Amino acid sequence: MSVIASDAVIKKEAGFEPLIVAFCCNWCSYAGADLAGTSRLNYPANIKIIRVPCSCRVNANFVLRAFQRGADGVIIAGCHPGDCHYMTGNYYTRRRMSLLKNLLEFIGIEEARFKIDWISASEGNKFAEVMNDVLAKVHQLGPNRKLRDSRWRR
Amino acid sequence: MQRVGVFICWCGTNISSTVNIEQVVAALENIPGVVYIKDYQYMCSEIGQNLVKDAIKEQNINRVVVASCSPRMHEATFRKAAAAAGLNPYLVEIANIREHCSWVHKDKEAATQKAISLTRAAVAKAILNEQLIPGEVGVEKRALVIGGGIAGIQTALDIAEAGYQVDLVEKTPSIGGKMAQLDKTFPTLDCSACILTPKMVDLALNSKINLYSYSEVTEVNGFVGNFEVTINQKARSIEMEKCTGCGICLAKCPAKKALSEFEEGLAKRAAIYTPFPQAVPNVPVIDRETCIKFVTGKCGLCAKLCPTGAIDYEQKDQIVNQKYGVIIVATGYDLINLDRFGEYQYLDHPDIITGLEFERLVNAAGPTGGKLVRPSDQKQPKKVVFIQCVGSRDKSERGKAYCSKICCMYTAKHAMLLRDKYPDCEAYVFYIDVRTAGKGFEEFQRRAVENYGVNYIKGMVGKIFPGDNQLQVNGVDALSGELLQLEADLVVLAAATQAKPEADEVARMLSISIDRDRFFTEAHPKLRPVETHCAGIYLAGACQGPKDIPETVAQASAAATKAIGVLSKNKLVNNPCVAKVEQAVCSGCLACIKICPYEAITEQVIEEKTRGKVRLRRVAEVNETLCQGCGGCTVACRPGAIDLKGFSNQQILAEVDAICR
Amino acid sequence: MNYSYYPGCTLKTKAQGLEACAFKSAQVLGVNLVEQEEWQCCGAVYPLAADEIGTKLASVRSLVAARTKGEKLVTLCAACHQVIKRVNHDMKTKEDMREKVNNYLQLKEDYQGESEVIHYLELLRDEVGFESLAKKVKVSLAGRKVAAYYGCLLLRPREIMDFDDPERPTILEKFLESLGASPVNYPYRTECCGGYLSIEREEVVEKMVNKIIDSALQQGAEEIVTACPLCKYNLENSSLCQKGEIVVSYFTELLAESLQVKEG
Amino acid sequence: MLREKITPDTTKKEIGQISEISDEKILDCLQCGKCTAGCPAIHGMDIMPHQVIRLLQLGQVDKLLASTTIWGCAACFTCLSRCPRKVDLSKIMEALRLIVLRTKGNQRLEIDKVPELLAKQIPQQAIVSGFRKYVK
Repeated sequence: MSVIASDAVIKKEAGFEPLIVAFCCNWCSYAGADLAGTSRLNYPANIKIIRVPCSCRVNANFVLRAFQRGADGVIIAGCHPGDCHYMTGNYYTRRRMSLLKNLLEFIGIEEARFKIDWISASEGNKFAEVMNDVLAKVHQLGPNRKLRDSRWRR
Repeated sequence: MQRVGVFICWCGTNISSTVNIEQVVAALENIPGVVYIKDYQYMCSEIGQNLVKDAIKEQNINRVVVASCSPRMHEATFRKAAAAAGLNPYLVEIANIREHCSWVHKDKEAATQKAISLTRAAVAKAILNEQLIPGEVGVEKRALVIGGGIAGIQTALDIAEAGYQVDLVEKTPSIGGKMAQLDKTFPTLDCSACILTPKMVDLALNSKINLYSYSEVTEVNGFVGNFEVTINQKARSIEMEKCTGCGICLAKCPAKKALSEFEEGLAKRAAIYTPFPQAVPNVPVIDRETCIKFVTGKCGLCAKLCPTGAIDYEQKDQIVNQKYGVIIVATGYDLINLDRFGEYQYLDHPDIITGLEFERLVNAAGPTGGKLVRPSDQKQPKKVVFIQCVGSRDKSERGKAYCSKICCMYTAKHAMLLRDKYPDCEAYVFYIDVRTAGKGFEEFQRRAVENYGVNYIKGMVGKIFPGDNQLQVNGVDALSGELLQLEADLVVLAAATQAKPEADEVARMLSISIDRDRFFTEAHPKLRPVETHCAGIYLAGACQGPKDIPETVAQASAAATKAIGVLSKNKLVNNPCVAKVEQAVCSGCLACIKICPYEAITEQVIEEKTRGKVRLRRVAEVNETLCQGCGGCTVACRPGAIDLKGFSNQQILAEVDAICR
Repeated sequence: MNYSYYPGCTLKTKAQGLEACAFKSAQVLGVNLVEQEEWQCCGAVYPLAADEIGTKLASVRSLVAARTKGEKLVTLCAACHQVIKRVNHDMKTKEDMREKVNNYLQLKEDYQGESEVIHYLELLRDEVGFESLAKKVKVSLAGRKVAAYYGCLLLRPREIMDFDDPERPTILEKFLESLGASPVNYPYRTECCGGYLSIEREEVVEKMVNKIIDSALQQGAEEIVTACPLCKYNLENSSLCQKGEIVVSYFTELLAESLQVKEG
Repeated sequence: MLREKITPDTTKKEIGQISEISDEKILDCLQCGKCTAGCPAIHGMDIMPHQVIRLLQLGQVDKLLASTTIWGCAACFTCLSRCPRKVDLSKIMEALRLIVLRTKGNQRLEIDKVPELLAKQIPQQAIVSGFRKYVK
């Protein structure tokens, strides 16, 4: 139900269509997104997924680049702590990205724009929920202007 | 110059009903590098694959992008097709426009735009794809089976039959598992022990199979073909080689107070015991918590009586280290704890029992010699009430949301056995739905109703009120709307099945995933039902979800086949998407070494000529056979010297740019 | 130790015995119950409708007063306990209601369910401890076969009340044991007495309570204790009770008796 | 026996009201009957508790509004505490009662009756409950 509801909210405020880049680890979150697909759980099309082998493959540069090139929100999704396919990868993600979160906060990027979450291959529901949730929050915040490269027009 | 061919799949109407294919084609035409675009109804079909192959040959394309379903579904298919046409398979990229697009979006315009964006990202990545050549590793030709129930036994026998060595690790003193406890099996009513024990003996006698009973796997490292496993053989306090299984010790042991695990607590056992007479191995074990010798230091009767001197009170746990090519997990299931179902009085009244306890009570080898009597007064019951779905299909905190699958059938079996043996005893079954999907199952259950006169009542029991001599069962017949009150002598609860409590630990040890009910997750719910996401680790039996015996055995054989597939190879192809070090850029800080969970990165000293002088410099080096390609090191590398093949920094940035355009 | 005490309507009228005994016993046990200054009636039944907020405000006011004093809020009547505990749970978990209530009450600091609500029995179990209670018993109730009657409101819903296992509770039995009495286990001890149905449907209540008393009698009970004034009324109104088959009293009456503070 | 016509919008308004007031999910119910089997106040009801939900699933609110069941529920929460689907039937009963009570002229307890009740030594708690449950 919440899925449909948030879809409606977003349509009401026409004009701003946020762009959200989601980095998903191949083993859990990407599979979770696949499951959301096979279960036909709706979430808005504003979310675009990039597949990485493990969430620890995500470099802070990738996140910054996304913001720079006009993304309004970035999500990093990995296996639940303790469940990493590569044993410890998501622990690195957790530490690295909490540092990046601090940096982003310092330079004035709203907290809700950058989300790190753990979504397992069986959590298609959670995948759709997290995507909807981030999108709803980013939508409230409006476009990301802070880090955007002005030469880069979307 | 990169020449990209883009292949867009309609997936019947799965994609094309939401994504406007024409629009996608039109949008892609303008992308530099794209020289060929083709759309087709089923790209994964032979015709579709031929479209890819032909284009590689005729259009001279050297990068392939397929916009279709998830790469987890058909990446391998299209890589194979490309390879068949002479293109390095790692030059293929997939854009997931089904699971991540057409299936989750309703708005056609938005979905079409997203499909374009995803395909564009795939093109951007594909342009930067490089030819990759996988390395090879050897295969340890030995399988490890964890769990010695019917699933583990069947898997081990099948693998041994194919000629490979198998080690089977069983936690309890004997193999046999839950099936050994059962009386008869549905839907044929053949005796469980009669069909299981021969298999147990086969296993014991098979020279290819090595059994570690009363043992547990404590550590697993490595990867497919080369798992390194540590097994802890718990101290049995008996020397296995010396014991002849004569049983004198069991008979004479003075400590006979412990409840028998095998008899579900319905009988007592000695401190030195074999779980049941047909146990394999037929060697007892001393329960050190109840043994008088271990508790007080005085006794030692068994050691005095043992004709071969097999008793060893000083025995210690032994650690075994062994290498395996594959691992099969067959750890089974448990029944839920009924503590929180107070309305059924299970903990408070002896005549309210679980289905598994009923199996023991009607088993000829059970504590009553197969005579069904009430545990409270040893009298034969005249009215038995069976309650199904005790904790199954229950999404409250005390139950399990899923259907336990076996209860409908075993309850029908119980009621039928009861009516067969004691025609004067009435049987009532409370159910929510009767589920009999399985060969011969529906006929079986109907036989219980039509031929054996079992009274099926659609409805549940509110509460059981124990009376002086009988149990007052308050229920309802939901169909007629009649409130029922039954004076039962015995109540049998079909308690829900659940994953083993140690499932989390096993999953962590093996790096395989578990679902929200803590059952192990298969790689694909339909197409890869016995594989896990971890290559070389397979699942058999109820550890993956509730299953009956036929299903368990089928899955066990399937898992064995998958395992044999690996064991039969001399070399395994590695994933070529591994890390590589640009040594010219590497500063030799070696931060990457600490990150790597596989110890795949080592220090290397290289010779370098600068201004005519030869200097030695420390750099990192990646062992490609050990590297699993997580990419964690690439982020840790300060100078940016390490990159991940197949997921390079440039490639991911190109994807980001393409999406954010 | 100081506790805020919420009495409720019935304890000031029909159920004065329940309160008086609780107070006298508390003194002996070193527990200082301080009655809240401006308590309002909780409404006796928890409003089950999601769209009702006004009827929950009285409870919130008491909860806020307890927060101000930094004390746990102790209840004695099972109905009040259910109402206040559930309203507190709502304030903790239901964002929508929390917002509306706080908007209306205009407190200095928003109330978010910070107070802890405990029943007098929980106070005895968790704060005093049944073991130390047993040590303070002056007149043991040894030999008295007492059936504990729980009723509904303390036990259910399990997740919110968090009082005891709703199907196999033990707190009253342990309480009775600590006074030296022999608790009688009977299966109807958690079945409903009919509650407020006695207003319009006495015949239904009559059947319900008779089953309870009958079950207690069968197990050899000589008296029944309860924590709820309405349970006591319904039980006493039953034909079995009217015939004098059994007596019903409040648990605090037995407590005061064994601590020798009941009279005077 | 009369054949009931089931049309999607017959009693839509009430069903919507019931979900809103109760905040419970009617479709979660599997019709196992556990609520009915354990209901201690069942003998004062003409429609069984599990049938209440079934009728709601079929959209037949009118029968329920006229039933004695909704006034026979003592809100003891026995059904909720055992329900395998976590449906709080007491909230649904409350919603049904409220639909009746919130309509003018449907009050079930008059102030004049209070002295009579007090004379019976009924505790105040019950009278207050009565005003909450039978009057709006």
